[in-house]
Amino acid sequence: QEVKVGIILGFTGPLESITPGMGGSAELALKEVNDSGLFLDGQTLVPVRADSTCIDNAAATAAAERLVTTENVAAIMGADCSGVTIGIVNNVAVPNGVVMVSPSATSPALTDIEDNDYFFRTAPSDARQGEVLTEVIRSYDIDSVAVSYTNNDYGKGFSDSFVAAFEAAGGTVTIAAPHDDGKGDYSAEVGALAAAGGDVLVVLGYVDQGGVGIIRSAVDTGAFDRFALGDGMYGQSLIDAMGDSIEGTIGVIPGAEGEGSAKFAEAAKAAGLDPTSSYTGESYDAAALIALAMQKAGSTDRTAIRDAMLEVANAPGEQIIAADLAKGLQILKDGGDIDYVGATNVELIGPGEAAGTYREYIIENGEFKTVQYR
Amino acid sequence: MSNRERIIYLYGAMAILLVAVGVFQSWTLSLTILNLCLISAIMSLGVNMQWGYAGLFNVGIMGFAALGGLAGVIVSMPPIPGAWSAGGVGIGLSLLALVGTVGIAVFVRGRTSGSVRTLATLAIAVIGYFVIRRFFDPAVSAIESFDAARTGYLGGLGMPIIFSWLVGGVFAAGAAWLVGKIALGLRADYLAIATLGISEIIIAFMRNEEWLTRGVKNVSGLPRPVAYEVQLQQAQWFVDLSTRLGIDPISFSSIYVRLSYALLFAVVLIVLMWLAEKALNSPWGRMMRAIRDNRDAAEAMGKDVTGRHLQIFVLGSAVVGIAGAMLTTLDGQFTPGQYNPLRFTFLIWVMVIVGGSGNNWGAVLGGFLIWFIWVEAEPVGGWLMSVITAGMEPTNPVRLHLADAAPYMRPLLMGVILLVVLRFAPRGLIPERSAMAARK
Amino acid sequence: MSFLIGEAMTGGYGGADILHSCTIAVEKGEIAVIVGPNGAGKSTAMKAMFGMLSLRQGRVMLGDRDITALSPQDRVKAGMGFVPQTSNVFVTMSVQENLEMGAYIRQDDFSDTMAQVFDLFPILKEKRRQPAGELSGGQRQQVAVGRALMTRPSVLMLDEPTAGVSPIVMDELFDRILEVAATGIAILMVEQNARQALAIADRGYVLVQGSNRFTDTGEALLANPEVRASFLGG
Amino acid sequence: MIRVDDLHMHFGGIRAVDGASIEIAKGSITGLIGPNGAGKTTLFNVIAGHYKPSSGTVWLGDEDITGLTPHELFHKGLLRTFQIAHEFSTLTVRENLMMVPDRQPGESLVDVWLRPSKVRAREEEVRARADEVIEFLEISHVADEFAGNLSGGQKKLLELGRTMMVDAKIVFLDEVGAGVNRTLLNTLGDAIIRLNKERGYTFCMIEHDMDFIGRLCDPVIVMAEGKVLIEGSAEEVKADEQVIEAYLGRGLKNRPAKKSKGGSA
Amino acid sequence: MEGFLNALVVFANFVFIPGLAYGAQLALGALGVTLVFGILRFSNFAHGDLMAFGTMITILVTWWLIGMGVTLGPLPTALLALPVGIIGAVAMALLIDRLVFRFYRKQKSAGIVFVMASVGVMFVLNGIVRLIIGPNDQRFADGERFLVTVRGFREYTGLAEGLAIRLPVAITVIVAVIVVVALFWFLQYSRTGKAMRAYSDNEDLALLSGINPDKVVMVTWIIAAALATIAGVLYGLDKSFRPFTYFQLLLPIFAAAIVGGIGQPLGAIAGGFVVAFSEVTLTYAYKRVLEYLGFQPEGLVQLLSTEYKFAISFVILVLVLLIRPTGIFKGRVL
Ligand SMILES: Nc1ncnc2c1ncn2[C@@H]1O[C@H](COP(=O)(O)OP(=O)(O)OP(=O)(O)O)[C@@H](O)[C@H]1O
Ligand SMILES: Nc1ncnc2c1ncn2[C@@H]1O[C@H](COP(=O)(O)OP(=O)(O)OP(=O)(O)O)[C@@H](O)[C@H]1O
Ligand SMILES: [Mg+2]
Ligand SMILES: [Mg+2]
Repeated sequence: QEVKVGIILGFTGPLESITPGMGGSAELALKEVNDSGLFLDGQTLVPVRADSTCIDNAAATAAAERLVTTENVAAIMGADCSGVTIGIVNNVAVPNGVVMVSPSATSPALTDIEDNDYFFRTAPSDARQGEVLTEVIRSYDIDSVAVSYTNNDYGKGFSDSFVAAFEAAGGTVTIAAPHDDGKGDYSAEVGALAAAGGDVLVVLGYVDQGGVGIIRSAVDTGAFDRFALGDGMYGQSLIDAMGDSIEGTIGVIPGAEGEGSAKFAEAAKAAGLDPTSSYTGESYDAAALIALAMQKAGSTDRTAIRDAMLEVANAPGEQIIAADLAKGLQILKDGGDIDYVGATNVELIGPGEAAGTYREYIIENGEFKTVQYR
Repeated sequence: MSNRERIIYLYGAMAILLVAVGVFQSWTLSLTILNLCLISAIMSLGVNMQWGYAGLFNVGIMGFAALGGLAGVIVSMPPIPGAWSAGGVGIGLSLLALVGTVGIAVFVRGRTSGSVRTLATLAIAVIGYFVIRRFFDPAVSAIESFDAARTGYLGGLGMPIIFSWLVGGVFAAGAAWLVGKIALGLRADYLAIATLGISEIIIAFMRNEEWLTRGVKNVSGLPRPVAYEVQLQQAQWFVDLSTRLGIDPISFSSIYVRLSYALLFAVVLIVLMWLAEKALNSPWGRMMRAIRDNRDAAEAMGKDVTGRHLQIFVLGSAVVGIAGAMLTTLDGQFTPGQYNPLRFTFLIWVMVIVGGSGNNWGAVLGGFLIWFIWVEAEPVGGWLMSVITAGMEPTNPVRLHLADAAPYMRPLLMGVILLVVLRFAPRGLIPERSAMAARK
Repeated sequence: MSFLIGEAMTGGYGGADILHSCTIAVEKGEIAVIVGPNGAGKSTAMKAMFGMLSLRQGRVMLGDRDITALSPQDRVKAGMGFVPQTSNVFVTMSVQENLEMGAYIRQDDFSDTMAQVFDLFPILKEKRRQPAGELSGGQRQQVAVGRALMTRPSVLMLDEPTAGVSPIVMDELFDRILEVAATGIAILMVEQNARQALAIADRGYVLVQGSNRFTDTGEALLANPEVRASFLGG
Repeated sequence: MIRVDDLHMHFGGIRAVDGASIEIAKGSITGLIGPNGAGKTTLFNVIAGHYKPSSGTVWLGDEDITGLTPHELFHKGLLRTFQIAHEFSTLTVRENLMMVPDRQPGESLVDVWLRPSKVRAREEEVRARADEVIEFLEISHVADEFAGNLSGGQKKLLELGRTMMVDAKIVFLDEVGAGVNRTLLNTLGDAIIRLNKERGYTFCMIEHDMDFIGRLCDPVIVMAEGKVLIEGSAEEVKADEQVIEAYLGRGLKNRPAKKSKGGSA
Repeated sequence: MEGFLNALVVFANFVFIPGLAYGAQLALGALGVTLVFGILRFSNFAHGDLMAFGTMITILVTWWLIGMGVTLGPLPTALLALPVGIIGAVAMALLIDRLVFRFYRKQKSAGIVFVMASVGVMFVLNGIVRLIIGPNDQRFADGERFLVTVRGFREYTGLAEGLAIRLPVAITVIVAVIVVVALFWFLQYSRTGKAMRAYSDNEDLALLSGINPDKVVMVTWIIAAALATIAGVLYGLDKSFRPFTYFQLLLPIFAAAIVGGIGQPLGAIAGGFVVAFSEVTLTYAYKRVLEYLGFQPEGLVQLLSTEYKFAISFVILVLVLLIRPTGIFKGRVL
């Protein structure tokens, strides 16, 4: 029979333009599981979407409540923005004992939240990424940068960790100023950044939100011609938008050595999704993890899912990459053990935390070139 | 249909809606919605005081609600000793400096006059500004850098969060008094822009003054005025109770928690409602409506229009502030990012007008109904979409497109319902009494 | 069969009826005056004849055409002009623009008419550029009448045109109204300066609580002691 | 009682009041007449605190009341009516009157919430008084109608009625007569005289109906172009050439053509 | 001298031109709002989404045109598609009026009821636009992007600092000016324009003057919708099209309309620039400019951090209104 999985993301509101991709990827994973026919002796997973609005706690809680108590989902993939995620964890997931796997909530506050181990996330927390990005930028021996981050907990936390790391590494940050997503005009921000100066502009935002607005404005006014980007800024749409004016831009995204991400990219493209849009990989992994955990637990009991989570996500066991879920399901079916790597090289270090490796890229003649993995 | 009948029927209908949700979806959901309905009702009651009674055009509701929310943090969170020792002194000094500046300014203004006065005031202000910054900036950076990832702010007073409801009201009232002093007694659009501005400023402040509010990093884990589900689930008496009632402890625990919230909120609403009704139907209310109808005449008939405007503006905002604090309490966290005009200003306005401005019962009903729609529009919209696409075969591109677009049925539906209600009750569901009703 | 006639008009503003089978008529070139206590329904009767509230019974005839169903702006096109009792000027528009609006339906060149209005009310010429909202009460009244004259109507309906105008202006106004009437225009007006009005009226109506109490020539009504006592202030 | 010294009120270029000085004796009924646009209403508005004068001072007794707000003046017993009726349209006629009296306990929320009995008691008195006024103005049948729905004249009556709700020292009436039925106007005249004689109100009234002025007012002040033209008894004023020229006129030029068409009685 | 020129260029490039661009964009939006308010007497919250709607149609047509291989050379193809977009928006506006607002006009409802109805319309358009084109970023700008590029400017002048002028900005500014003058003239002097003002002043009296209210309303919506589309398209050409952003534009647009004097075409322009420039100038860090002028500031010399830009623009508005309570140009009461 059917097993429902909740997918709660901000389908309306400030992040509405990236959530369809995320939802799609998650459903892609579920579909893959269903098609394999191996899932819990022939049961099928049914995604149920709900709108977190990204900012309206009250509405998000109500939506989640609906998923859990009305739709009776076995687990939830989501939510996206940390604020609503925390709200849902506290008021819905934990009280009702439902596993929640967020693909994009990166706030440190989620690390030590009272979650009875029901909360997980596939997006690594920002602390690590700050260091990696520092390494990358320093490796081009650039020692003075200006930082523009999206004005929410993701951007803020990221910028904090980056600035700390970068200065520790002996570089100077001329200015670290926030930008609000979805605003009409960013000339004021860019004006300030330009005045502060710096060899490159580090943009820690979202590729189809304010981040790209900042870059466009910076390029137009000739304020900066070189950029370094955080994970949120990775995406084909960036190149489409800016063309060759951002040649030589460097950046990092969570991503694994090996073909995991590539495989996911193929699968996503095949399903008509843009694999490079923000958090698609993480979303796929989040959903996949849920399915695998069920398989491991051999049931759709909410608590059982929780307990199986870490085992399927981490070593020991056979490594399972994206678009290869059938294999994982099979192994689990035969009582084997797996270590899910997925699209973004997931590693859950204790509930609520994810460690990950990062892919360093540079934009050369209009496409992302992988430099190395860190 | 007389207003009394309307009240009975419409409130009855509203109750039925909520029960229906309980029956067809789930009781926890129904109660979750109810709690927000209660809070929204209080907000729209506050706005109704300003618009319905006195015709004050306040589009800064968001700001006052946010101030209430801030009170939640300041009252209930435990203080952060580290942060205090890092920058407490500095903040204290800068506050002193502020008070001092104002004090001196007032003193000087008292002694001087004319251009000298303005110049002196200006000079003092400028000097004061730098003195304050002198203490303020280092203190702030010290506080914000103290364990930035986890705290990085001063924390609160560690008192029960219930108190924050009162404090929230006071905060909002204070802000309202300030705005009123500047903006009231002038044109309607002037007040509109001023309130809009002040609310934007308040939000900007909360998003960026991390030393106080933790800014966009949000403050989560506010203490609750009621029990935690998880504890209940472990408490023996509770498990027994639920077994006796024959409900499984888990869902019963959430029902129990939400019920206790509902109780608290309902009490507040009832008290406010009683006060509001008494006020509106008294000579005071009569005077307010007179002022609303014709300022000049009211002024000529000896009513201190500006003073009264200030009074009602402060009162209404205080009520909104209380609601704001209650909302933060319910969320269990304070997220400055969530305050946006659509949700916290215009939606409230819709509640007031759809419910029936000038009529407390109407405003409250509006709060209930509109919030209900706001939440239920999503599942219904999705359902509609599935109905629409049901006919097409699964591979049909149109169907696929529409399936992805399902979330956008929500605003669509919200709008349509709103328009329909307004269409059939142009003066609001429970309008202000008509001439006929006035006849005794 | 009069030129403009409201026959047995019955109706109100949605609530209770204000008019009770009340009949008002005026001939081409004639001046008809309606008098009566406050709240008698005079203005209501005027509005009714101008199609600004719907009648439950009765009909309105212009010439020998039934115009009961016509909308106000169509009645304007049919040659009726109306000066309401209250809010009868465009306060945000200049005096001149107010007059131009009066001539809105006229396609021909109306500068001569405007000139006539200006020499009827010299003060308006002075204040042509000033927003009507800034005018004094009496000046507004003059603008209102001027606006109606601009339409060059075949029937001119005036609701208390002389309320608040100084005696001299009132006289000139009545003079002018006589001239206008002499050119064959039918004139129907409500007046509280009843004696002066009836003095120039060919026909007078006394309305009380929405129904005709007296109908007679101007002089006759002025002569009638009962009318004098209870409606014209002795 | 009221003294106005060399008052100027300018709106941009327009000199609405241009150096007017008048004196209103205690206990008098002073008439104020003049051509349209002479500055009468503006003068009222300045005295009643609606405009700040460009220059000049207004004295109440020997107190300088220039630039006080209307409600402060109200407390000093100075009332006024509006030429263009300012009713409270969503209040009933009765409520329009009942809201007037000053310092009603019911206007303080504390009393409303804590001392309802006190409030109720005062309400009764006020209501009683309101009903008297309504009776007197012959508008009982619309007492519970929204003031917005009144007829033009009824609104003017309401304007006057509001001033009768309190014991005023001095009342400024701006063309209460305009649009009021003459018979009723005479009754109003009687009332004004009675208030003046019995309660000792001082009145200052703008009117264009000379008979009415003649009956009530002494002295009569004539304004023109923002200045005081002359002042004197009604007869003197009526006889004055300037006044006739500027204001009264000489009656109709063309006599109505006598036609012997007559309606039926 | 050189230093001074550089300072000037920096200022122009980072403050003046951006301010000008944003200001003109806001102004065009504010024009529509102010017109609807001036004539129909309510603040139309659906304006932002009407902009989005008109722009959406223009975009679809643009894509089709490009698909057919039709372009305008250096100019963006969207300008070709614009008329279609306008027609679409006008049709939509008239439809909405017919279905929604007309009813309240007949009812003589209070202004606030219209406002709330417009909020309802806003939600609906919101949904429709996303249903059709989705919530994502859409770019439809082709042709030249720059009139003057930074590099080009440097090479030409040999100054250290560069200056960029974008083609869409130039178009926007020009269009804004033309439209305002035209609209002002139309309302002030044309017969229909006067009729519209008369209608907004006193509806009943307008009837008595033989003015046809339906025509007035129709004309108003036609102009408003056209303006909305033009504003939306020009904005989208310069930045990019995303429904949510268009909704977000609503607040600054309203601010501009009010501060300029609601109901005043010229005011809309003035208001737009006040808002834009207060945002940019107050949050700009003047370090570079001062350095070129020979000072050595140690800080960034930034009056306010950019977080406060939106808020501060409102403070400015309040200040302006304190000095001129009726707005820069004498507007009417909301
Ligand atoms: N707010 C204003 N702005 C500009 N001019 C004004 C204003 N109010 C009045 N005026 C001008 O001042 C002059 C005097 O106006 P006022 O209303 O005092 O006349 P009045 O004596 O009352 O005339 P009436 O007998 O017709 O009421 C008029 O010419 C009028 O146009
Ligand atoms: N808009 C309205 N709605 C309801 N009732 C109204 C409305 N306008 C007038 N009335 C009522 O209709 C009656 C007649 O009003 P109308 O204006 O015709 O009187 P009138 O004869 O013109 O008196 P006046 O001489 O004072 O102008 C009055 O009792 C009034 O209360
Ligand atoms: Mg009348
Ligand atoms: Mg006057």
